[in-house]
Amino acid sequence: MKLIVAIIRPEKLHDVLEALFRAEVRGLTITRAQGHGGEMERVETYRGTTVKMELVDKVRLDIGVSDPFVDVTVAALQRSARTGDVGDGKIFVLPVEKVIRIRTGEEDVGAVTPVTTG
Amino acid sequence: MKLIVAIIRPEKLHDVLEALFRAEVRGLTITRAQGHGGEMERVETYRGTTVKMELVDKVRLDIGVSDPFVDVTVAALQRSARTGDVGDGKIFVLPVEKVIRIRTGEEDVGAVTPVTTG
Amino acid sequence: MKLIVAIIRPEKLHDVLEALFRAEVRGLTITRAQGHGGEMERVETYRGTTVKMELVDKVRLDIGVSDPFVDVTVAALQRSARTGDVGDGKIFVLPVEKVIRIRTGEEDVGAVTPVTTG
Amino acid sequence: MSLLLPLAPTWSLAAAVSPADTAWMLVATALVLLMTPALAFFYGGLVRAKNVLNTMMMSVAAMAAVGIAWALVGYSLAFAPGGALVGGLDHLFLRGVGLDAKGTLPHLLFMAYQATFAIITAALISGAVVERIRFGPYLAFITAWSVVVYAPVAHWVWGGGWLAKLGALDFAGGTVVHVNAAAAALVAALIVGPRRDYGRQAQLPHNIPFVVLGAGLLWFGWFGFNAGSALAANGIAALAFTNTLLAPATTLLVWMLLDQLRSKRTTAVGAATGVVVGLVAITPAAGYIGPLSALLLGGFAALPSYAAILLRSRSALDDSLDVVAAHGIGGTTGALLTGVLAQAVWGGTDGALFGAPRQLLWQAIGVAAAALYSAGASFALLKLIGKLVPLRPAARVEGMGLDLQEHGEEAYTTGEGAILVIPEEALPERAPAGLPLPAPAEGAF
Amino acid sequence: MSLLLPLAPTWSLAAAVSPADTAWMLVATALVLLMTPALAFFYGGLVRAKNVLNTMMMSVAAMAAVGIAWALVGYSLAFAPGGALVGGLDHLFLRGVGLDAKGTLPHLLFMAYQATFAIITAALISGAVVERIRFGPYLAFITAWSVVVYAPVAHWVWGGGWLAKLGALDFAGGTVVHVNAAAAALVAALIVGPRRDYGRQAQLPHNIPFVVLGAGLLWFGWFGFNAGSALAANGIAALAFTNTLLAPATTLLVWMLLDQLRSKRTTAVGAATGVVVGLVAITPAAGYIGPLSALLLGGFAALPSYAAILLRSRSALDDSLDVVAAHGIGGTTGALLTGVLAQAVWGGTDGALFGAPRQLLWQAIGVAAAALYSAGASFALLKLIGKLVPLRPAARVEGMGLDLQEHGEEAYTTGEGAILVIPEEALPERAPAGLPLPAPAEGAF
Amino acid sequence: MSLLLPLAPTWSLAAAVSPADTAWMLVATALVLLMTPALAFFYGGLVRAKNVLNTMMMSVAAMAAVGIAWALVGYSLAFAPGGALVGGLDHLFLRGVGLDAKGTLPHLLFMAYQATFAIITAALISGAVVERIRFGPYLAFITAWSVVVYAPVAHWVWGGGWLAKLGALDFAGGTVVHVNAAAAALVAALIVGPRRDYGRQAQLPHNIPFVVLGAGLLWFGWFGFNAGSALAANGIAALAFTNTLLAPATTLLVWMLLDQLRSKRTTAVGAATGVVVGLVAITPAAGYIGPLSALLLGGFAALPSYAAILLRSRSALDDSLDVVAAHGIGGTTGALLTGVLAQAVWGGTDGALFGAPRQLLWQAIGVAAAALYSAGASFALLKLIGKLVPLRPAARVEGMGLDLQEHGEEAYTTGEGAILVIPEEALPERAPAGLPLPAPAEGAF
Ligand SMILES: Nc1ncnc2c1ncn2[C@@H]1O[C@H](COP(=O)(O)OP(=O)(O)O)[C@@H](O)[C@H]1O
Ligand SMILES: Nc1ncnc2c1ncn2[C@@H]1O[C@H](COP(=O)(O)OP(=O)(O)O)[C@@H](O)[C@H]1O
Ligand SMILES: Nc1ncnc2c1ncn2[C@@H]1O[C@H](COP(=O)(O)OP(=O)(O)O)[C@@H](O)[C@H]1O
Repeated sequence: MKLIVAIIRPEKLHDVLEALFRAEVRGLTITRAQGHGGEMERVETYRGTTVKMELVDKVRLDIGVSDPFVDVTVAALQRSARTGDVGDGKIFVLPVEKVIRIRTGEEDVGAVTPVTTG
Repeated sequence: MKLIVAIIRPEKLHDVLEALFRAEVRGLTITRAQGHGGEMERVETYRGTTVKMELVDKVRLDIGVSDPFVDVTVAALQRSARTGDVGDGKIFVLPVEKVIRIRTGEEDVGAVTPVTTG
Repeated sequence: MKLIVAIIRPEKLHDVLEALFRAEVRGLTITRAQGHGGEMERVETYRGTTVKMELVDKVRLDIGVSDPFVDVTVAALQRSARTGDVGDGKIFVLPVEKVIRIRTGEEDVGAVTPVTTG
Repeated sequence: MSLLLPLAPTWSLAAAVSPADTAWMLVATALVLLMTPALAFFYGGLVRAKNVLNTMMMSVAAMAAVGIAWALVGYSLAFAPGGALVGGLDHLFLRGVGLDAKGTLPHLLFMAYQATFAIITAALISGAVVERIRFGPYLAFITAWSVVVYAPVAHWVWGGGWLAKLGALDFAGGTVVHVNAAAAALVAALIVGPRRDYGRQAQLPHNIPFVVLGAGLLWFGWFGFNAGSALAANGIAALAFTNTLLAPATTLLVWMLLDQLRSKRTTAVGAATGVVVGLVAITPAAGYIGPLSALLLGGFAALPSYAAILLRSRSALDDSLDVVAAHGIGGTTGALLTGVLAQAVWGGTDGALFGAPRQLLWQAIGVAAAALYSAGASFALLKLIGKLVPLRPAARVEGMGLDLQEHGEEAYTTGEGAILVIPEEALPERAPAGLPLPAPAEGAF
Repeated sequence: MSLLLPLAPTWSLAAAVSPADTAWMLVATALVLLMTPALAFFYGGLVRAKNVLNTMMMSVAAMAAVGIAWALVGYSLAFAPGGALVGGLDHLFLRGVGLDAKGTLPHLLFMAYQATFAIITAALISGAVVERIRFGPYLAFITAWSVVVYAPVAHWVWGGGWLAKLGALDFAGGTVVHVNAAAAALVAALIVGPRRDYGRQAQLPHNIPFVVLGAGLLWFGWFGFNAGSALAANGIAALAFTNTLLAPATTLLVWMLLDQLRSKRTTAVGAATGVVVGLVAITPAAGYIGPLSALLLGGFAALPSYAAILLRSRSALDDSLDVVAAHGIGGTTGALLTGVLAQAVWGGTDGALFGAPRQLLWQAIGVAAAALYSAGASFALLKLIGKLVPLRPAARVEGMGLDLQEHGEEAYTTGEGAILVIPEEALPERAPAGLPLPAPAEGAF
Repeated sequence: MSLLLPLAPTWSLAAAVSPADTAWMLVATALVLLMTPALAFFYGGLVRAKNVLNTMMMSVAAMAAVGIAWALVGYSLAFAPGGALVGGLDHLFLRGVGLDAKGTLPHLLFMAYQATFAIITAALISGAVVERIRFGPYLAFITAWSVVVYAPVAHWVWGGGWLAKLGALDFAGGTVVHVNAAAAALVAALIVGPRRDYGRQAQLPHNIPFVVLGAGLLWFGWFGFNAGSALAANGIAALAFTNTLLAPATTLLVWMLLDQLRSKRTTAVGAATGVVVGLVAITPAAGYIGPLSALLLGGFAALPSYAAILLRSRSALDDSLDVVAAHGIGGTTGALLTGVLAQAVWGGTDGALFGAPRQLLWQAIGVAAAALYSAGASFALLKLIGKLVPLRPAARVEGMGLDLQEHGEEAYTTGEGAILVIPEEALPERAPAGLPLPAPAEGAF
């Protein structure tokens, strides 16, 4: 099992979700984040004060996948999150020792295959 | 040392915190998140536009624990976060190489045992 | 490659960013979080209701670094985030299997060295 | 046309209409109407984010349903010539309500002014049952209530009914509006029952600046409420206005002191509450007592309401936004103190302090009668509605928040993860402009 | 001084100024001005957080640019004695506009009242092009439009122009304000083109309480708009006021029912929209029809606008905040129904239902003329401006949101990650107090 | 009762009260009172989220403390017959302030109108010391200041004091309100010292829409402030009203241009600031100059305040929300330009441009006298209070934000992680309803 952590542009979230769903990756958790990297800094002005915004809004995705799914997931992410401009973000693949589905107690692969109800 | 990442329902946070405290797990960090899994999708309407909300509000807990605490923590989480309906969330157990308490520089087990002041 | 996860006080973020930049660590992602540890609890009152706030605002930093950078990063974090009072936070060092820069597909060390444009 | 014709008016502009009084009452009416959106913010800020739209809609919808019911039926029951208990049907469907003078005002304007009172009174009730009552039954209840309860009680006091004859003083509605609404609120809170997580989990206000905004706009609008109740731009209006400035000032000051004594913190929610309590308390007295008495009345009125909030929050009664403590206790305090502090020399009759202790009794009778009738009728109405449809949503809906289930919306969205649903039904008459969208370029022309 | 002197006034305070009418119109003018910030919130809540400041500034800036243009030029073109199509230049630069009476009001007050109409009308247009038009060209457009389009059309109806002569009824601006602005909005939406993600991605309102606040304040201000259009504190004002209370109430009720029927949810955005549609629809009719007719008109007016919103959102027309559906369709419905429901006995002339079917034709002519002229002139103005400067920002800017690029700000910030930029330029004249900061201790004195 | 009786009024309703003037001044008073909650939003949006409640409470509490102090003492010191420097004690505790006419208004209404001025003036000061002064000492300071400084200065200009005799013009309070408050603000900022992170860390506004809301409501309320200062519904009121519409329009336009020139962005915070500066600058001139002069005055007034904000933000002076730049510099510019642009023909006396250069001197003397007295007395008051209690909270408290420590609340909460504290103290008198909660079922009845 792996946990894939991707940092992407918020305006790309829509495309990324679509690409993941098409790649049959249906379980994920997102968090709003802010990033700093090589992007151009934004300058803002509040009355007399000028500030440089070092942080840019990003979205973070946490996706638990079984090992065979790692490559398709990463590929889907890379394809859909890319604009080519600096600031597209990163993908981290972390090792996971155990995944548990809270509802059933199922572990690992069983835990990350969603049961669709809708 | 392990890092336990749990994704739960926000309305269960209260119960989960209580269960964790009772299990003597007192150090943790939470983040507001949104998840997609097998839950029923919500439909919302804004003027003429109808949208399907693919994401549901969740809370993410990050809990650093020493190895002997992993099982009690996971058990406490599973018990307290469960409703039985689809959408209860997941628990990931990640390996950790090192934990440091910023205040003292203590490492690992020492770093995750809180000193109560209140 | 490692992923360094640090939980710090929000009011220290400014200093921490400065310290990291000075240590040549320029890529990172932050998330607003709330923590529970040994800090004194805050009491708030809303009309007749008195509540204890178990959670304190924190900021979480996720920093992907190559192995040689782990120590300087941790050191910079520890120096700059410390106040000496309970509640300064923790640093977790997690193993990473792979890092990918979305824009270029570069992996690992290449992926975490920012290209500055600003 | 047959509906409209018989109502065609036959007056000429009466000489008795005073332009100056009309000028003031046009504004006063607008001010009182503004109190309902203000209440939407006062209440909306106090609930959790998942219920804010539902809470606001409980006030907004009153402007529609109660406003219409008032024009069609309620006004006649309150103000058409009638008996001791209820007005007649002469003004049903606004018959005979035109531009000729009622007092010194165009009759329609008087009707509109009173309509804004009916609306805000009904909306006040919502505070007791927020976060857990279904929207439809709620709206049915307050609309029926405005006709069955509010209109007759208004008739008792202002329409020449038995309380007016008895001599009970209620300048701008301490009894008619506040005690009346609070009694209904109490019954509604009991029948609907507490929120499922009441007393187990902290239910905190999600946006206190909204509460402050609501209180600020309420104070502003309340000048129309109290000074407008003089129905003229005269000295009594000026007196009522000044008292509406001074009394809440002392209530606010005392409230902050009480907060400070109790918890060493002067809370902003407390300050906003104190302002409202002061406004409620001065309402029945505004045109009857002097300004120094208003300062006293305001300061004193903080005590019982403050205590009531402390007690309520330790009790099993989930009067969620303390309608009983603020409006019921506050209105009662004000009504009784009116009977103590009223002075003939300021435009009322003398109260207990000025030689007429009996006035206090008339005041108590007024409060008790309004409270009992409102409570009884509200009980009957809610039981009736509860027989027809469930009053409460499922536990799951209550947990998710009523905004989603009852209104299909979230108050604050980022749009992340929202997928546009392309409507399947074809739209033949507009097919060319229909979907799939031909992504139009800039400068389509 | 040479600029100011020739304009020095030479009147004495005319006996014909009515203090009571002045009192009411002072307030009415303030109320109408408040509608522009109210619109900023109504519109601002409906857009995404990254564009809220831009959207609000589109209204706020109108108070500056259009207000000044009106005082200097527009007022004269609308209200100075002139021909059938446009007023004269006698009041250019406010010449001859002083404190003597125009009707029963100080002339300046009449000018100020009309200025607030010009401002809100121009600001209404912004709803069609939010989230994607550059701020400068937008401001240039609405300012020019207020002079070239709004002023003449106001002259047609209220300044003694051809529509007034024809007998078209427009009490407070159904045609002059709402149809007029909506036609410009339609053209602007077409020329500017849709938002780049329109129809692909959900664009949800970021703060619905703000929408409710805007609608509440709009309703409040609209009493000044409609009842103020009587230009006096008289029965007609009272009638217009009451109708402005009743008509939106039924629109709101019907809108909630339609929402309920369609999606089983009564949305708060829908309620706010319904209120505005009702206010728009009653505007041309307010002082001409009876209150029961107003209830009917309000209820009926919900239908076409509701349908129009459904159609629009399925079409390629990105009239982002539905200016056409709410103001164009709503204003047209109101203008036509005015021709049906007007009654001489209430102060207008009789409409189709009361024996004068021809009135309906005059109404239709009024709507069509205003819409066509406004659309044509807006097209020309936007094309012209588009030739000089680009109307739209780069795709990247549109993606990031216009607040950042056009205004250099974010609406909601925590300040995290914001680094103070120390200005390099020295400030010689204030060097001692200048930087670097000598971190002053508490109690510097 | 012994307290109330001697004050019992003995007048009959004087014939001299004008209903029309009363109608207008009732509204004007309500409008000025609304400015204080408006200020709470203007200031509250500009601070960080952790201090928004504290900042709002600084305005809200002024409505209590200063309002009461004014009624009891301040009004008499300002407006009771007295000497050149301060009024007498005849109206102490509102003695002799009843419903008979003061001018053409009920005396009480005049008192209430002036009370709203005292409140907003005191609240303005808070902008200089937000985010770091303890609430108690702040409230003590502004309350004492309103009696010791505001009341006498108001007497100088409006109560028949020495500036009135000298002939200094101040229509609605450029000197009495704005310069006066700004001088106190400057001294307070210096004595309290800068925020601990001032100049090191960016301190950004947490909610700019709130700032826009505040500015919009301030503009709305300011019509009551300026046009109400005519104390009648007449031509002067109309003139003051129109000028209050036009002058801020040009200030806003020029401000946007300056923003554009400096940073290529027209900021929304800047626009809101520009509106306020324009309103401040026209205040002393509103009823004395013509509308074209108002356009000029407004445009010109942008320049010094804009420059002052730039300088201040590069200096060590933490006048956090630029009270000095907006109200001090803006008020001074307005007061001086009044001396230049005033025209007898519009209702004032002639200014420098119209043949009376000396007027400029009287204006300068007025500004200097108010500023010096206010600064000196504020210094003394703050030093005195600082001797008794600390003015500033501990560094830790300042870091956490004052909302938590001073008010025990957070402005925006989700309630996550909040644990209900069950009060240990038993509540014997209500034991049955007390805790532990017997989780009442739905339909408890
Ligand atoms: N070393 C890192 N650790 C964690 N997050 C990072 C790291 N480097 C970059 N990021 C995240 O990725 C985003 C984009 O990175 P950046 O270097 O600006 O662009 P690119 O990847 O296109 O070169 C940043 O805003 C930040 O959120
Ligand atoms: N593979 C995954 N990776 C990360 N988070 C997941 C994953 N699958 C589910 N989640 C999170 O868990 C939540 C509940 O999952 P879901 O599959 O809907 O329910 P259940 O676990 O009860 O079957 C989701 O909303 C999402 O936040
Ligand atoms: N075991 C843990 N796992 C995750 N986060 C933790 C853990 N312990 C503490 N934290 C985070 O660190 C913060 C500070 O920890 P605390 O124990 O209060 O202080 P200190 O580290 O100074 O002893 C907490 O608020 C929480 O966010």
